[in-house]
This record gives sequence, structure tokens and C-alpha cells, in this order.
Amino acid sequence: METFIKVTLQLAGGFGTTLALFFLTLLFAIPLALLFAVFAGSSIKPLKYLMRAFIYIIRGTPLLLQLMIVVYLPGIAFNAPLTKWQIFGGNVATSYFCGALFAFVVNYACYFAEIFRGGIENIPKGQYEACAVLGMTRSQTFFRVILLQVIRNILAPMSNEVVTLVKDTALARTVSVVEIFFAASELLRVQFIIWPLFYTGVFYLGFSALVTLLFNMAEKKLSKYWK
Amino acid sequence: METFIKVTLQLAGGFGTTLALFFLTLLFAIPLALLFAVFAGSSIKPLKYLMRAFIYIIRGTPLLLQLMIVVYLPGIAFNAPLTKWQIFGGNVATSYFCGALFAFVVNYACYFAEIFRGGIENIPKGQYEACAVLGMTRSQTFFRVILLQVIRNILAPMSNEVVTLVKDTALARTVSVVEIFFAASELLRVQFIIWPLFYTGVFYLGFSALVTLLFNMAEKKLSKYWK
Amino acid sequence: AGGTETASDSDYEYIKNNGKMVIGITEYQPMNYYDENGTLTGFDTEFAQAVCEKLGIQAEFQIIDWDTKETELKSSNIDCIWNGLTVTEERRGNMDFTTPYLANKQCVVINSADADKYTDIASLSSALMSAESGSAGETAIQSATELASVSYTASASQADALLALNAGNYDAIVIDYTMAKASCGQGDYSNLMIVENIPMASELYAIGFRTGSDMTGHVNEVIKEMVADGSLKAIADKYELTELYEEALNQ
Amino acid sequence: MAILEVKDLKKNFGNTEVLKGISFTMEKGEVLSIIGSSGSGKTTLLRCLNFLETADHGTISVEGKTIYDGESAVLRSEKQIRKNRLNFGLVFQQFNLFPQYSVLRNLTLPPELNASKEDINNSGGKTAFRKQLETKGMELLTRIGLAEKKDSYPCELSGGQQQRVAIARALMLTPDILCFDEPTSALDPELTREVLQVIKDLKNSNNTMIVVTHEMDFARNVSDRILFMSDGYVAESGAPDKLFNAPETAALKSFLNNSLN
Amino acid sequence: MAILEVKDLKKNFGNTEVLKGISFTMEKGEVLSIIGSSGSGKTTLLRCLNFLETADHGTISVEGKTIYDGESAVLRSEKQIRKNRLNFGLVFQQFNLFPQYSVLRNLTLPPELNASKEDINNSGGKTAFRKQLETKGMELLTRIGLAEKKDSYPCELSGGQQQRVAIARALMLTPDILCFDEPTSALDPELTREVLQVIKDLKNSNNTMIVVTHEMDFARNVSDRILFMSDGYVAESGAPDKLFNAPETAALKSFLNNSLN
Ligand SMILES: Nc1ncnc2c1ncn2[C@@H]1O[C@H](COP(=O)(O)OP(=O)(O)OP(=O)(O)O)[C@@H](O)[C@H]1O
Ligand SMILES: Nc1ncnc2c1ncn2[C@@H]1O[C@H](COP(=O)(O)OP(=O)(O)OP(=O)(O)O)[C@@H](O)[C@H]1O
Ligand SMILES: [Mg+2]
Ligand SMILES: [Mg+2]
Repeated sequence: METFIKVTLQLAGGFGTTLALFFLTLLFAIPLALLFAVFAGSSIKPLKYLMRAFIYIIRGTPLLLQLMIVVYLPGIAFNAPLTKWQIFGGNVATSYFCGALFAFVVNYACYFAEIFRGGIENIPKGQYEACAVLGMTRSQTFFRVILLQVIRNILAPMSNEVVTLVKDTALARTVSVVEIFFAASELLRVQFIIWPLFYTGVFYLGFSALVTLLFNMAEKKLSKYWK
Repeated sequence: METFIKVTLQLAGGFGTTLALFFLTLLFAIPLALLFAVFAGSSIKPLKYLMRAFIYIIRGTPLLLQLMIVVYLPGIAFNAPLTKWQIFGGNVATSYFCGALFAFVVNYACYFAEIFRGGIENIPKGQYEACAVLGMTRSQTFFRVILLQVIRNILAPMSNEVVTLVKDTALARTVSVVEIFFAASELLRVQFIIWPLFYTGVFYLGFSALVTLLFNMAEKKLSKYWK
Repeated sequence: AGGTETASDSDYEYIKNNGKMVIGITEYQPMNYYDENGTLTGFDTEFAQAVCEKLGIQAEFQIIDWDTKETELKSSNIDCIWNGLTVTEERRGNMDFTTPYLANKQCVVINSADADKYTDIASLSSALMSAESGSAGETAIQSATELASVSYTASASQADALLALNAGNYDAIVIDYTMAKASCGQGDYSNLMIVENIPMASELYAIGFRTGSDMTGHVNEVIKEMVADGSLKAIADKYELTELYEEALNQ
Repeated sequence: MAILEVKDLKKNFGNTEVLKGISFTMEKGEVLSIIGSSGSGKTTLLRCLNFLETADHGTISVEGKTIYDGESAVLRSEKQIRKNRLNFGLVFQQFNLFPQYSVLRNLTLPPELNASKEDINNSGGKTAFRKQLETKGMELLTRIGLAEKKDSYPCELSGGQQQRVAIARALMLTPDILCFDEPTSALDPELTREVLQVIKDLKNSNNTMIVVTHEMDFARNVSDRILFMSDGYVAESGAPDKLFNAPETAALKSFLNNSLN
Repeated sequence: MAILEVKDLKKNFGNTEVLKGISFTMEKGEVLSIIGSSGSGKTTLLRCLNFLETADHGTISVEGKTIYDGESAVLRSEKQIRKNRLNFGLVFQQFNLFPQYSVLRNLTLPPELNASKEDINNSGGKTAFRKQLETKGMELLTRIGLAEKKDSYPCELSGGQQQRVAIARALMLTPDILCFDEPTSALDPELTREVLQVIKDLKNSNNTMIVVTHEMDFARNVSDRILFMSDGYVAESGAPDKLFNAPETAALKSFLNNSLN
């Protein structure tokens, strides 16, 4: 029982890192994705095609590989090792975390951007035309009328993607970020206890259940207004 | 240049395993998913809820964890180590591959099942009623009228999921399956060449481009008939 | 490309300027591990701290994925690997080693239930075996004529090999003696044991720096001092590694 | 003998009684229009006749043979129902053509799937049987003026054309009684005319039909008899002229008042 | 002076000439119906008037002031267009209410966003201004018989109710000319009556309106003048009685033949 509590606490420590990675990824990836979506739908042809190519490449390669590129390539190819960038005071663990975060943010921004683009394209033309006829400016149209409808449209695909993010955080261990999975393998390597490895499943499951619940609540809230 | 060719060949060897894992997963996961979808929509309450709970758990936990459970848990908890099952002659590498394949099949069957369920639920009630009124049996209705419409409905989400599978195969390396990523890190560990790790990206990108292309072609083919 | 050129003139100056040396480790008893209070400790930890103190720099330990240690070093994310790193000829092509400070021998680990079955190297001839991919253990298995017919599968790490052995996926594995000593009989590995009378090739542990780094020389100086004044032996005694320490001195 | 006799048909959805006891008869070749305000149960009645809903009570007889009896479990079995529903054809408001099949295939698929081994043998094998169905399909397409669209897909047709194909598809099974549920309500006025014209033509070739409709002009000019439903009952029925010119019930008076003008 | 004068309006889509030179005038308080077969350019004309499409050629003048000239770049700038289009209101076939806002908010949002600082100051600050808009909104809702639905969301209303709200929303901006593009074509007959009644009431309170419609009865009984479009031209125009009883062109004769009966 005592070990159970100790292990739980130790895993919870790793889970803190998992959570930080999760929330920071959302925080940065969402605005970045908006920008990507705008670029990918831009009328400036080169920008549009570059953006789409970039999104295509990121979506076509494993996040695992992208993590490695962010963490190792600066040092190998450009003589500028990630850990020596003095990110937030220069603590090495922090540098790794920031590197991993960067890879997650860019990767998820690409996925989110595609969702946003779909959500925007699904708004009926009639809504824009009604706004135009009623004398609204472009920004009024977007922020006062279109945006909330986009949010409603994207809730379901975003929910899927965010649950995927919960689980993808486990990949960060490959670039030395001590998240919950790493914490569990530490317990194995140092104290030779195996079950925490499987016990992490409870954390992931609980967290993704929570995320799903929140999204369902948001969806219910918005469906109150319109079907 | 010579190393380049040698490395490419060695990676291609690993890529063969990646491809085998990919195609076998599709081969087994799709029929299993149909079964899961039928169970999850069943009118037998316990079956329905058990199936849904199972799908929920699998979708809520990392595939990484599921891989470890398949490979280590039989030995640890049930004294029946995976490699001693004499799967296809009892070769250890084969055992690991089959274990990983099992985890992939179950995991993807759950994702596919949800897509199938969505695709079936999106068929307008009117199609079933028209069939009924025209005297068709249930199985005629499903196989002659509904199925192709379901396929059309699910092409887009399946395309996403299958591209994800391409990339997820990289996870198999964590349970000693020598797929392309493992092959690349072996080159690193044994011959100390780093670039193949990044070079694997080309393989993944090419393969996921191919998969996307095939799906787009299928979609175009089907859209010819109806919007 | 190679990361050392930044510090092109002197890696030592570069690290001095940084004020700290980033030391790549994995958690591995008895070399580097967290004790009950959550402080990092171990033979290599104390050794590294002592060396850095004498060099007037700070030691910053960074846990890395052992799989990618060469990449970490090459990309200059870390400045050295100091974690029971075995000196091998292949590795020499990729990094510089200091004077060896501990002997390392490989040993065979099995489940205690098989104690009567696997008593010598001949009895292993049809066993399922594993070792870390690219490790000294792998070389040991592949070069032993008695083991020519074993079914060998590489593991991603020694820790993975131990876990798979415990799960019964293998009959026997070959890993570092230090690690085997620390893990067998502990925790969930209480059912694992070392087969003492199967002799395996013996190697040496040293610290790995980037190729051409002048840190190697500076650290060698300090090691020489610590051997002379007995302080290194004191640390070895503390972690019950005296025997291996002395074996290294003799070679 | 009446071709159709419906007696005391009742249907509840949970606590709402939708059909409270419907009785009527139809003669062969007759066109019956069903009118009534929204929610009065017109669609539900048609769906009960076609067994898309199972009535709770009452009987349905075709040419003197009882094909449905609320009290008889046998007649409610799935197999029996599949057989009996072929007495009726139903054309939906939303057409419900099969999008993946060409126009002609939409027509030939259902009779092909309904065919027994005997049917096929009698026509001289599979290929010959198919040929026959295609010939019959082309005849129908010619009648509704869509012969040259036989290889088109439903999505390539206008709504009016789709509805005409749906009618032809129902006719392929030569039902005794063809039912329409507001066949033109999803169409705009010009397309509506096309479809109503086809229904008129069918009347002229002596088909027995039940048409739920909001098109009062059509009900008045084409049907032999009109059935006015109100609140789950047949409130009034009779010849069009009588109902339109001398409505008896208050309900019909107010309904006509709202619908015309 | 004519409230609206359209001169030689032309519009192409790529190679298809849709409007080939449309000219007409309207007096204040007049109701003009536009009829014509599908594809004749009715919708395109309304969209050009509301600047949802930019005409290629021709002028549009409101109360003598030219607000659009195909040759003038200034009048084609986005800002100018936004200002000028407020001369017109447009009610769509598909209503296009804002689903996330209540009925009353659908009415008050557009004028609130259009308000200048002055407007707000003149009414005594933001809160007072909002109050005024809400009062005006409630007046309009009362007129169309939907006062008690003010807090409902569009999805909770029937099609007819939604269309009436859309009309009220357009009226909130007090346009000089209110345009309707087949306002009842998405509605079934009973709901159509509600909406046409509202348009009749608007005529009685002297609104100037252009109504594209397929409802010949409505065009005949309610409009002051009818414009028959055919193939991108105004083929015939005049008082309803004249057009319906004595059509001159062959196109109109055949159109009427198809639409009535
Ligand atoms: N499956 C169902 N479950 C519950 N109630 C239903 C169902 N189908 C119909 N109803 C209810 O039965 C009543 C009659 O419906 P029905 O569709 O038969 O009317 P209708 O006369 O066809 O109306 P409309 O002219 O609008 O088509 C309505 O109150 C409807 O809400
Ligand atoms: N955005 C567009 N691009 C290309 N062609 C268009 C566009 N909008 C309309 N058209 C074409 O212009 C012609 C006139 O269309 P319009 O919608 O104005 O006709 P309408 O008289 O309103 O017809 P309906 O009664 O069917 O609504 C049609 O041939 C149509 O296909
Ligand atoms: Mg109905
Ligand atoms: Mg139009």
C-alpha cells in the first residue's frame, strides 16, 4: 500500500510534465494553426502552396522523427546545440522540454489548421452574404457571426485530435523529457518495479476521459442554440 | 555514395517489415472493426456496453502502452511468455512481430469501428425504407444498396486514419520489431551514422503520399456516381 | 558535421565559459540513480562531481535516452557520457575515451527457476538469448563459439532486455555485471540471478568525450590525482565496486 | 369487390394516438387523394399501409384477402410482411433513389432481387430475365419521357426527373395500389407540373392510386375521391366537387379556407 | 422622381451572358414582381442590385443619385459598396438567419454594428442606443406576429417564422427598397401563406419592394407592376392584368401556359 502511494506520487510528478506539455501545446498550437489556416487559404499563390506543402510534410512524417530533428539537428548540422541556447535560464531539462514542445506545437498546428480550414469552408455562403447585405465589415462578419459557427463545426474533429495529443505526449520520452511514461520506466530501471508501466494507463485513460467529457459538454452547450 | 546505397538498402529492409506490419494490420483490422461496429450497435445491451467500454479504453490509452502489455504481460502475469507460444515456428522475431501486429490490429479495429459506425449512421433512413418498400431482404439491402454508400462516407476519415497507421508503425520498434526506424537506430548504434535516422522521413513521406493518393483516387471514382 | 568545431580551439575553454559540464546519464544502479530522498547519487555521480569540483566547473546531469547517446554527444546537447560507458573499438571511431576507471565484465543473467538448467556456457546452446543492440554483450554472444546456435534477438536497451527476461521472453541475457549485480534479486527482479561461472569477455569503463576534445586530457589529469590520493577508491568502496576498480588499475 | 379495404386502423406513438380508427375502401382504378392539415396522420396512414409502421389495431385487406390484422401474430412476421407489402408501392417525398446506380439499374435492381428461381427459369435463364427487366424498364422510362436518361446517375437529374424515376421504379414491381406521399413537396412549381402530369397519365392507364397531397388543384381535378383527415380520423370523404363546394364539417371548412385564397 | 432607376445593366459569368442589358424604373411605394423561367437571370439581377455580384456595365441610381456605374472605379470600391448597399435590403430564399443569436438579437445586431459613434452619442450612449434598437425590434416582431418568440433561436422556429424574422431583420436597417428572392420557395404551402401575408402588409404600409417569385397568384394580386424576364432581357413589363390577360410576346405566353393550369 505504501509503495502504491509512493509510486502514484512519483508518476504524478511525471504526469505534471505530461500535463504541462499538453496544455502548452494547445496554448501555442491553436493560434499558430489559425495563422497556418489563413496562409493555406491565402490568395497569394506562393504563400498558399508553401504553407500547404509544409503542412503536407509535417502530416506525412512521424512526430517521433520531428522530435529527433528538433532536438538533435541544431547541434549536428548548425553547431548550435539545443541545450546551449539558454532557453529560460539554460537548464538542460528545460531546453529539452522546450524543444519537444516546439515539435509538438508545429505538428499539432498543422493538424489543427486542416480542421480549421474544413470548419471555415463548411459555413454556408449564405451567412457571408447575409452579413454583406446587412452592411457588416469583413472583421465584423468574421468575429460576430462566423467564428462561433466555426467553433461549433470543429468541436468534434478537435475532440479527436486533442485526445490523440494526450497519448502522443508519451513520445516526448524519446527525447529525454521525463513525462509519466519515462517516470514509470525509471521506476523499473532503478527500483525494478514493473507494474507502474501499466499503471500509467490509468492516468492516460482518466485524462482522455476528462478531455472527451469537456468537449461533449461544450458541444451540448453550443447545440442548445442551433442544431 | 556507396554508403548511401548501402544505407538505403538496409533501411529498405526495415521498411519491408514496416510495410508488412501496415498491410497485415489493415487486412485483419478491417473485418474485426466491422464486427466491433456491429457489436457496438447491437440491440443486446450487455454486448453493446462491453464493446463500447472496450473501444473507449483502447482509444483512451497510448498504443505504446498496449504494445508493452501484449509483449510483456503474458509472461509477467500469466507465466506464458509470448516468445514461447511457438507462433509460426517459434522464432523470437516472429513472435514479437505477431505480438505487435496483434496490438496494432486491436487498436486500429477500435478506431475503424467508430468510423464505420459513423458511416452507417449517416445513411439516410429513406434508403432503408425505399429498400423495404421494394421488397428487399435485410442482407440485400445492406450488400446491394447500403454498403457502397457507407464506403463512400468513410473514405475521408479512413484516409486520415490509415496515414496515421503509416506513422504509428514506428512505435513497433519499442518492442524489438526491426522496422525502418529500428534499422536506422541500429545503424546509429553499431556504425554510428546519424543521417539515416532523418532519412527515414523520406520513406514515411513517400508512403503516406502514396496512401493519400490512392484514397483520393478512390474518392474521385466514387464521386463520379453521386455527390 | 561535428559539433566540436564550435569550441574549435578548446572544448575545455568552451565548457569553462559555460560554467558547467552537461553530463549525459541514464538512471542505472549503482552508477547514477535517485536515492530514497530523490537526490541523484551513485558511483559515477560522485566521481563526476569530484572531478568537476577540481576543474572549477559545475556538473549538470542530464538524463538521456541511451539509444541516442551518440546523437546527443554529436549534437553537443551533452558534453560527455559518464554512465558506465564501455570502451569498444567501434565507439573509438565516434568519441574519445578517458583513462578507464572501472573494469566491466559481461555476465549471463537467467531466471532462478532455470538455475539447474543453465549452469555453464554449453547448456545455453539452444536458449533464446538477448543483449542490448550494439553492446559488448551482443559481441560476446556473437563471438562465443559455444553460442553459435542460440536464437539471438537484439533488445533496444539493457533495461529492455531485463524486462523481457523477467517476462520469460528470453531464457538468458548478457548485460553489464554492474547492472546485473544491482538488479538481480531486487524488486520485481527477485527471481533473476547471475550465472557466475560462465566467464564472459571483460572490458573497461571510461568517460566519453567528443572526438578531439581537450577535455579528455584535463579529466585524465584529475583522475590521476584521485587515484593517487585514494579518493576514487573511497568512492568505489562505498558502492562495493572495489574489486572492479582494482581490476581496472591492473590493466 | 373493393380492391382495398381498411378497417378501424389505429396507431400510437408512445402516448400520442396518431390514427384513431381509420376505415375506407377503394375500387380498382380509383384515384384517392388524402388531404388534411399538418400532423393529421396522412403520412402515418400511408406508412402503415406499406408496413413501414406496424399498426396497433385494425385490418387491411386487398382484393378480399386480409393481409394485415393487428391481432394476428402470423401476419406480423417479417417474412410475411415482406411478401404482403408488394401489394403496395410507395413513392416518397424525398425520392430516395439509389445514388450509386444508373437510372435504368434503379429500375431493374428491385425486381431482380425479388425474383424467385422459378421466375428466372421461366424466362429462360439469368441473362434473358435481365433483358426482360431492362425492356420493361425502358418502356416505363419512355412513358415518363426519360428514355434518354437511362444511363445517367440520380445526382445528374433535376428533382422532377428524379421523382419520375422513383415512380417508374415503384411501377416495375406492378403493385396493386401505388401510394404517393406529397410527391411534389420537395420540388419547385415548374418541376411539380412534370410530376403531376405523370400521375395524371397513370390515372388514364387505370392505375389504382392513393396520393397524399397539399396541391388542392391537383386533388380537385385528378382524384375520383378525396379523404379529408383531421386529428387521426377520416373527418369527411367523397367526390372532389362535393368536398370543395359543400364541405360539411367545420374542420374541412377552415382547412379549405386556409389552403385556397 | 423615380426611387430606383436601372439602366442597361449587364453581367457575364465567364462566357455566359446572364444579364444582357436590363433597364427599368420604380416609383416609391411600388411593388414590382419579377417573373420568368428558371435561368432567366432574376436572381442575378437582385444580386447585382445588392452588390453581391458586381455588374459589368450599366448604372443604378437611387432617388436620382448614381450609386453604381460600371465605368466608375470609385463607386466599385469596397467601402463605397458597403455604404451604398444599405439602400437595398435583401431577403433570401434560405433565410440565412444567424443561428447562434436569439430572434431579437438577429434583429438588433446589424444596426448596432452599422452604427457610427455619432448615432450612439445622439441616442445618449451605448445602453440607451441598444434599448432603442430593442424597442424598434420588438415593434417589428409584433407587426409580423412573433413578439413572443423574441428569445427563441432560429432553429426553434418553423420555416415560415424564420422567413418572417429575416424580413424583420432586413427592415431594421430601413432600406429604401426591399428585395425578395423567392421568399417562399423553401416553404410548404401553409407556411407560404404566412410569409406572403407579411409582404402584403408591408405593401399596405407603403414599402417599396421587388419580389422575385414563382407564385403567380401572388404576383397577380399584390404587385403594382410585373417585369417578365426572358433570356437576360426584360421581355415584357406592365400592370399585372395586362400581362396575364393580354401577353404580347410568345415567351410570356408559353411561360404563363406552363405556370398556370
Ligand atoms: N416515428 C414517430 N414517433 C413519434 N411521433 C410520430 C412519429 N411519426 C409521426 N409522429 C407524430 O404523428 C403525428 C402525425 O404525423 P404525420 O407525419 O402522419 O402527419 P402528416 O399528416 O403526414 O403531416 P404533414 O402534412 O406535416 O406531413 C404528428 O404529430 C407526428 O409528430
Ligand atoms: N456564380 C455564377 N457563376 C456562373 N454562372 C452563374 C452564376 N450564377 C448564376 N449563373 C448562371 O446564370 C444564369 C441565370 O441564373 P439566375 O440564378 O440568375 O437565374 P434565375 O432566373 O434566378 O433562375 P431560378 O428561377 O432557377 O432561380 C443561369 O444560367 C446560371 O447557371
Ligand atoms: Mg406527411
Ligand atoms: Mg433564382
